[in-house]
Amino acid sequence: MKTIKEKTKKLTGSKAMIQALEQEMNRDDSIFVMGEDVGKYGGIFGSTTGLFDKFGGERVMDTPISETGFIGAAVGAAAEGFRPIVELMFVDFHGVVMDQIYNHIAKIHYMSGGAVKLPIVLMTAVGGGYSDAAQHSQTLYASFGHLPGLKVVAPTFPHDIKGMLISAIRDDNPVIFMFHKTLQGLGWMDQIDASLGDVPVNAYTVPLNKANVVRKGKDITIVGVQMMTVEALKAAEELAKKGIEAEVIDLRSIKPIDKETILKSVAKTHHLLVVDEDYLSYGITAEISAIVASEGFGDLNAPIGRLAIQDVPIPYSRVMEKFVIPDSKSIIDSVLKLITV
Amino acid sequence: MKTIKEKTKKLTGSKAMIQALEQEMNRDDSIFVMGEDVGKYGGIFGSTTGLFDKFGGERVMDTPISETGFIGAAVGAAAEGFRPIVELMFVDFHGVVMDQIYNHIAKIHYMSGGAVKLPIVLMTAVGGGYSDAAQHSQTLYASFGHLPGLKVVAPTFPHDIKGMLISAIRDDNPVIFMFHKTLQGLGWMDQIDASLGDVPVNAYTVPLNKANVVRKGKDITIVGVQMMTVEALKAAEELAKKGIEAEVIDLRSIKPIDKETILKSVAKTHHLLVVDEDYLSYGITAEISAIVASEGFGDLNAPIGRLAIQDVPIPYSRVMEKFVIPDSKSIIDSVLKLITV
Amino acid sequence: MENISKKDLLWIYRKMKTSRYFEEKMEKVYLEGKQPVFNIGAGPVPGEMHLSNGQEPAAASMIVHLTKNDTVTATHRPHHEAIAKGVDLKKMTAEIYGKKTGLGKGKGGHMHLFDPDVKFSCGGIVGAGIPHAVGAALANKKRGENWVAVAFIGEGAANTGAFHESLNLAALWNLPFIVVIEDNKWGISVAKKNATSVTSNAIRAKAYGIKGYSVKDNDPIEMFKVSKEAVERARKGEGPSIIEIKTYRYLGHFQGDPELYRNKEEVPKLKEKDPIERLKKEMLKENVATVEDFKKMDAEIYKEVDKAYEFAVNSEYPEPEDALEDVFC
Amino acid sequence: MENISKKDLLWIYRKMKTSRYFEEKMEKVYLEGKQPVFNIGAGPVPGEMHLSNGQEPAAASMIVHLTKNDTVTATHRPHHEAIAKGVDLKKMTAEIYGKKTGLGKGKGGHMHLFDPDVKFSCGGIVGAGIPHAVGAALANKKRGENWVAVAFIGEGAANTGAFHESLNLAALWNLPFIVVIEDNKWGISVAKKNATSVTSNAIRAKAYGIKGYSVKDNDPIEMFKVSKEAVERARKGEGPSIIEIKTYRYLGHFQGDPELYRNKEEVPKLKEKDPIERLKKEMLKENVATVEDFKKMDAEIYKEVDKAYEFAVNSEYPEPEDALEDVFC
Ligand SMILES: Cc1ncc(C[n+]2csc(CCOP(=O)(O)OP(=O)(O)O)c2C)c(N)n1
Ligand SMILES: Cc1ncc(C[n+]2csc(CCOP(=O)(O)OP(=O)(O)O)c2C)c(N)n1
Ligand SMILES: [Mg+2]
Ligand SMILES: [Mg+2]
Repeated sequence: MKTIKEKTKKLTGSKAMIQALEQEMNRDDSIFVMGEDVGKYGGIFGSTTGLFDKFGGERVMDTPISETGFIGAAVGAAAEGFRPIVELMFVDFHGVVMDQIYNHIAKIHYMSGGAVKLPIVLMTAVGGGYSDAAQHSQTLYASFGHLPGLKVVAPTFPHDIKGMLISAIRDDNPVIFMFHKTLQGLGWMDQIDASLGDVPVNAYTVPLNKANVVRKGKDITIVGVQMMTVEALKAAEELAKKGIEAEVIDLRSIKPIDKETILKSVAKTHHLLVVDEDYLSYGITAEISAIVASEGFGDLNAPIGRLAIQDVPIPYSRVMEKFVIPDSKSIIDSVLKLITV
Repeated sequence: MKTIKEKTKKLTGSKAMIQALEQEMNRDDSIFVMGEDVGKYGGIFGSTTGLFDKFGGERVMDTPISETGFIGAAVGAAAEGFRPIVELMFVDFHGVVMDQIYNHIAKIHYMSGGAVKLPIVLMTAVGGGYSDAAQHSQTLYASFGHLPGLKVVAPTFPHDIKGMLISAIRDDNPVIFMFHKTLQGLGWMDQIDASLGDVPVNAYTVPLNKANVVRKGKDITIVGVQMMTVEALKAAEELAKKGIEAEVIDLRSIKPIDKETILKSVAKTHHLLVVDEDYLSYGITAEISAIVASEGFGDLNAPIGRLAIQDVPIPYSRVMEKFVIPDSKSIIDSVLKLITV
Repeated sequence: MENISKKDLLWIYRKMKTSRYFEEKMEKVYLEGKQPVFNIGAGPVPGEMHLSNGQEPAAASMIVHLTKNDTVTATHRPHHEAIAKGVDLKKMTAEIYGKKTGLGKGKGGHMHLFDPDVKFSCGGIVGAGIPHAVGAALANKKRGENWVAVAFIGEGAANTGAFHESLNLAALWNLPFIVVIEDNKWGISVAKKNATSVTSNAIRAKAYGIKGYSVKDNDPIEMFKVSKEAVERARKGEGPSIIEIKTYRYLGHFQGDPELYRNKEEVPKLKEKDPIERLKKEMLKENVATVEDFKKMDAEIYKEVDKAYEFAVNSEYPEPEDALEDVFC
Repeated sequence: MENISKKDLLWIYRKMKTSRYFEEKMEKVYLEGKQPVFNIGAGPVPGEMHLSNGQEPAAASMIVHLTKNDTVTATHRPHHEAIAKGVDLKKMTAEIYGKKTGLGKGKGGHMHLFDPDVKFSCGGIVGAGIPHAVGAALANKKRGENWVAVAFIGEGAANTGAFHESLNLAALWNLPFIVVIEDNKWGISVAKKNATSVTSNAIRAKAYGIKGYSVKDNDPIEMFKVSKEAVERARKGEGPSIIEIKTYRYLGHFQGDPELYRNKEEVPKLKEKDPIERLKKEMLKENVATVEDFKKMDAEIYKEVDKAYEFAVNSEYPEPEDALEDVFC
């Protein structure tokens, strides 16, 4: 990341994405975008708005509802030297195309002994909180993080959204780029401050394998990603009023996980809470707890706290959905339990 | 489980499965089996041998290579009152049908507020070790364990294979029943002792949510499942010679995890190693480490050890495959590192 | 219209009208709490809302041939089928309101309506309901019952792998299965001609050696006839069918859809040929019902629907902790 | 045979014979270390082994029309196509032996052969290679090249969702894409008639508005002609095709298959009509080549294949730790 002062502009997450795509597509003719409603519509969650008009239907291609077909086609096109960017509209739909993603896109480089490169970016919208129920509200971070051969990122803030998307596009490996609906700053969803931020006007990259300490603190480390980072920051403000200084880490990269940043923080705070908008079992809370319990064990002064969706599908009705997705309140409760231990 | 002495017979894993299926199909007409090559062929990994001749093509149905079609059809048949057992030949193929499994089979009971019951068993072969390479050697325990609404079991020994399959069939919830190829005791694969065992002749059940302490010990708890349990037992014998008594837990149930058994053991041994034939990140080693680091933290005297496939696809060539899959030797090494810590 | 009984015509009209009124009301209710600024997650009915106004003939003119024992699977746009299939309207509305009294105790929502009493289900994943109906048809065949299973899908879903696998299975096993393709020309913003390599999905029946039918111009009468034949054939063990009906989507893909992808004139033109009005006119002309009859019927319909909404509005929300129940039985 | 050049005939013969000899040798080598008790994981060539003996015409008579710039994707049964496409035979054999010098440094194995130099790939998931070829065809079209992409699949794969989605895409976008369906009557133990609702997959072309061809009786000459037309049409931008060839599977699905599901007489009957012998006889009759010419050719072929095996046998195994490399570039 540059240290010189750059010209920036306030952008929403969505606009940051679009800017990344536009700048990269201008730079490199071999990039094209495929997906359902990425054309005139501009992406259901605003990932490609305006690009169809700028680049035309050859480079911003609407597809049929054939995820295995078009995401599988990205393999062939990438092997031929293109850099396809494919959109899976909701991550919840991955089950119709997971074979192409994890058995082919993820493994061909390896199975070919490095002979075949597949510079594919799969963009997909994640997250709940607006009553879209069990088949349209998941994050599934770990479903992708578990499988070898994929870099999986989930940036939170517009600055990282742009920078990590550009990194993903330039990477010669397949990258799963997860963007959170609520963080897109779309006019028709909840408006939250975090979805707007300063974004350098020019192209830049943010590494795909680095977590980010977004708030310094000495009493407890809270690791979150996307909306859980946002909630953790909110919680930290409240906790500060109670005299507890939480260090908040925005994970950003689901795979690989930036162990160093987490371990370093825990070495300082001696307490850890991991918060996840994905399911509890075998999720981010599991992996990070395990990393710390095996590699930072001596630094821990208390049990590790885990806060995630309690292994239930996301319910439709607002009261229940709010209950299952962690928020600043449940984070505070968890921290207080850990700290008073 | 019964305590009275029952008539038993030595059976292989495969024969134990077949016996479970046969006894249950005799008991309940609403059970039928669908899958590729489950008919005359008898299942590529011997899960249904002989059943076609006994029950005919109406109850043991060969299907086209249409996993979404026939596994999706299980939903409709189950909703109508049947108890379909479907076979996904290799777990590695789950990507072509994951949507039906995790968005429908797993969630419909919940989304319907309990109104619809789907008593479906999905049997699937897991595991490597015979050079079947990246698309035919996975276990993917955590890929299923992560998602709500599925009971996921992976028994090791013939006794549990039969008893848990019967439990799975009788359960009104969807159950993923993973059987390990090497533990089937097939004539054309590696012959190992663990694939043969005493099996009660009559039908019986083994609970779907209980781990099993298969070796008592006081110095360290080793948790494994299927082939990793087998390797852990081997390692434990060697370790005993060095004066280290390992307690070995056969996990059996991937979801839900039997926390109590694990926590109780760690409370005694104060040391934990988790071994997994699945990928490291977001896998069984992660989840069990997290459970213990959050709920049994005070009992731990040393960092938790994790041994699993190091986030690489399974390579074909024998030397490399042997290197990536944990075995008794790497278990011993890991234990020695933890114990001398 | 000669070959349709008065009873059937009245039934079809009633179901279409009920659906229409139900949805027109939903359109309004959905906006509550979302004005002046539209926020998809706000109001008494949050989340996505896919309405079927204009597409009623597909549902009513097929389902008139079905009984309680026949299975229907539907899509993210399920209300017209749910209503025609006789799903409990109160519980359905309560579900859409996220209430405890809903079909799914508020866990499912508008895309996930399950009423096993009338063998109705739907879901949010395009194409996924097709194999479910195949499985129901398989169950019917296994039991030796002459019940049928009908999967309703959009024309966009005919390009999913699930479609192909399901149709092949149904044909291979000669199941009492029908797929009704509601060709409303659009899969969200993607026009059929930009998604489907053939002009009519009826032709795809050839790929499975089964029968394919095409119904023009959203015609409830033609749909009735074609469906009758397909259902009778299925009941007699003569195998599956594909029925495509060219239908109309009056509203956006979901409520809030800016619809920038389609011509502003498209919908007004379609509305001129509204299938409910057309049927009504025909029925009046043929003396199947009088203006008075319609007035009476409509009043009944409004009352029934209004009551369902009342029930929903007056029902309790679930407790937050209820979220943890019903994962397993 | 009139319309085929001598050169093409010789090429086809050579490729078919090379594949046959390569696989006959593989059949033997595969059993090393697996006797007296067969153990799939033992010996110098462990794991599954799917041989294509009998199916050579599908590969050679199509690929004769292709150049290095054209793409081929194949299946779990890939050797005949790999050899026809000109995959480096030494590296391919070394890969099957799991050696460091293999195409994939021993990481892929027999089902996962990748040779980007000649645009060849294959894989172990049924149906999954079809969209890969569609993607290559899309790339060709984007570049304005007249290169084509051919996906080879078995008749069993024509019932996968991937088939349908891919064919619709290829047709919709009018891509230079061809799918060759090797109909060997079996998908492991499941007979085509128990898996496929139509007798010929060529008819499925109608579902996409494209051309469908069917080649009878494993005929290399007929396959040549049909493929020529399909490739030329693809190059000219006249769109995709489905080519089905009725072919023969001499061996089990994989080596070690007990084959209890098929009649003992099936294979001997097929072998009477061996396509390589048939072609040879024809070529002799038509004076395309003499007995001497064949002898010489065969000797060359044996030598080439023997050398590839030698190379493989003499190559080093990878280091165990090499397993950790090549996950990312
Ligand atoms: C597998 C899958 N892909 C994409 C979507 C997103 N999606 C929801 S509805 C829809 C369009 C469906 O079009 P069509 O089948 O014609 O039905 P219509 O909406 O016109 O009724 C899409 C793409 C989905 N729900 N599931
Ligand atoms: C998606 C998927 N399902 C099942 C399998 C297991 N399998 C491997 S080959 C095969 C049969 C393939 O039949 P066909 O396509 O006719 O090819 P053939 O083996 O006859 O060449 C099956 C079922 C697989 N590899 N992938
Ligand atoms: Mg549509
Ligand atoms: Mg075949």
